[in-house]
Amino acid sequence: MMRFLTMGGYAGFVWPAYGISFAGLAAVVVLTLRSYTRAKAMFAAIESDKAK
Amino acid sequence: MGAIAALDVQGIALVRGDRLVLRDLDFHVTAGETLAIGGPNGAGKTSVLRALAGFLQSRCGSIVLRMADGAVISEAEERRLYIGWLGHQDGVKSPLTPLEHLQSHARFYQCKDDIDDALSRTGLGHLRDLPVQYLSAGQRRRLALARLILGARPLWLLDEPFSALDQEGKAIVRQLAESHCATGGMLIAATHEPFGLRGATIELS
Amino acid sequence: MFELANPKRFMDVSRPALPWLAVAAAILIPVGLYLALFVVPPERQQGDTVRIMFLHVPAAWVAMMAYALMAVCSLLGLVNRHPVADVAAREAAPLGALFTVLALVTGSLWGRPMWGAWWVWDARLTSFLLLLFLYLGYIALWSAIEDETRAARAAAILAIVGAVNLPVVKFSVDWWNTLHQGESIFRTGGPAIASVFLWPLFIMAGGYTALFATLWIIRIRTAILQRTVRARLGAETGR
Amino acid sequence: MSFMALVARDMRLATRAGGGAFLALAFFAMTATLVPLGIGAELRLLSAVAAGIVWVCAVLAALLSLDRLFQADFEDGSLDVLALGPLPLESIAAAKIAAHWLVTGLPLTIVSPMIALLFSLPGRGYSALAAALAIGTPAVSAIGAIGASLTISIRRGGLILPFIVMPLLAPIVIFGAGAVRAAIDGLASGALLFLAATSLAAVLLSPFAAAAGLRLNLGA
Repeated sequence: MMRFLTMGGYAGFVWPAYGISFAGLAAVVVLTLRSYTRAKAMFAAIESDKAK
Repeated sequence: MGAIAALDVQGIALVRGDRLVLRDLDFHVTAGETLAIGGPNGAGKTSVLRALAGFLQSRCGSIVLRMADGAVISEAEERRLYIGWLGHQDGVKSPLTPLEHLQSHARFYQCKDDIDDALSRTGLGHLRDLPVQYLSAGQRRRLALARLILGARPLWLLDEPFSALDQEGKAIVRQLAESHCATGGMLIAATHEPFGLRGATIELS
Repeated sequence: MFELANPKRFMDVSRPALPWLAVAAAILIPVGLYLALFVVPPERQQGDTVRIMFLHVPAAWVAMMAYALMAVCSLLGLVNRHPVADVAAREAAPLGALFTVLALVTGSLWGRPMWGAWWVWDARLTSFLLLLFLYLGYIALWSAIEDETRAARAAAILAIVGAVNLPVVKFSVDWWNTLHQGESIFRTGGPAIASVFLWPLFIMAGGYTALFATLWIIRIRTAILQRTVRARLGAETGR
Repeated sequence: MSFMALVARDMRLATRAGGGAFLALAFFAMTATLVPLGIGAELRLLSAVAAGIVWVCAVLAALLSLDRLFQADFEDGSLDVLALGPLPLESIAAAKIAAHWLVTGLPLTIVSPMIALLFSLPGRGYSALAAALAIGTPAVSAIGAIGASLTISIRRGGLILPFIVMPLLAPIVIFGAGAVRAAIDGLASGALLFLAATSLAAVLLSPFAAAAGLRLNLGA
């Protein structure tokens, strides 16, 4: 297990690479989904207004 | 360049930016006549002129120029060589003099360069060598008019030709329009002031 | 507002595709990560730093693919003025830029132990830096022009000119790099690496591609919804 | 004929008071003199970076005066008159690129050996520098013109123009500076040939992209 964590001495490079990649992708997924749901909500609001 | 006979515009729809400016516009102008396009600001007067000039493409409908010899021109690329343009702005450069403007225009348009005639007919003879930056707005407008005459194009498209002109200047415009139409030319203008010549007017809502 | 061409067809077609792509990404990426971190042995020369390759190569691949898609959509948008193509090109750019940044960061981290420096003007990294500037230039041009249709067509021309130029840029950077021949960890001659590394690489690349496709379609749908809402509001207020 | 008339007009406008011509030269000389102030006066170091520095300063100087290439005519309405002339938009773009090169690229090339003197460029480098700049600066005007046509409607287009064309100019700088260094080291590196090929392609293709940019702005 220890060998896994130290990554053969390169932990300082492997883990940041994975961390940054994960953070970057997670951020864009969250942002994209949030704006998508917000747009859908506004669209639904407009639709219901029109329906009334 | 052959003489023009008529201009047929059928069912054009114009979009500028994301805005539908106008749709289903039809009109017909024959040689020797004028067409005045009226309407409030933003009604699309300038857009119609820019569509005729080929700058703005209409999504539908057709713009057809019929020649005296029966030929038919429907492509904007070809039609542009028959068009004399007087835009909303004068298109003049401050550091150059009227003489330099007209000389380079004559060489660029490859037309006869009887510059003195153009200058005298627009009352700019005495300002021939004065850089444009010292000219008044009315005088710059007349320089644009002089360039229009020099180009000797049969189909004139004028955007507010009377703007920035005093009474004398307006008289010059009417005189030029009259002689232009008398020689078989055609004139379409976005304006509210009548030319007092044979022709129609349309109002854009 | 004049609804140029109703993008309804795209909305109908893309709706069923979304879950499949999302599931593909959600499966491929974790599997790829597991293989990359636990199964793959350390490489002879590079040791464990080779595990960064499974992040760098897929990100670089998606970064290039996104620009190609952007250029194709730009061409479609320019030639037959299809508004969905404009929106698709516009929404691909930020994603492409992000994957380019990820490629640059992971590339720099991967090379650091051997080069002894955080940034080395290695041919591949330099090409991706220039690609990033192409993306940022494209995005800047979009935001600088107010009128949306004019912005769309100006950006489309830039994307196409950029795409035509990319091979020349790539060639000139490679040629330039041969002058200061640093040992490049990125073998240009294709993956001459053991097959045990290949499979996780393909899986990760597939996962990244599926993720990109999912996000791209969601962003296009969002943009279309926003544009429709804006149009409705605009119509009501008689703008 | 029309092409020469437009080139002559643009050159006259550029060289008249307020024209962009001499600004580019002044910018070139100014940035080139700033560099040693930053790097230090150590001649051996300066001569090593001379080729690259002179090239980068020349490219920036050329880009500086490009944002008004089409914008000036677009804003005052003369582009409409030009577009209705006998020349198609592609030739108009080509004529403006030629005029811009004659007014900025060419003077930069002529002045460059003197500027390189400030960096004590090795002897063999001067002719190579002038040759490389003469071949490369037309491409800078051409590619920059594409950027200029796309940023016509942006008020402060001058700032974004270098930014969007910078990646496209990388090959020109790489091969241009590379050719000079190769001449200094006496290596036959073919850089000049690559530069010529890239520059020729840029000069031939750019008018079409620039014309597309003009067309979209005329119709907006």
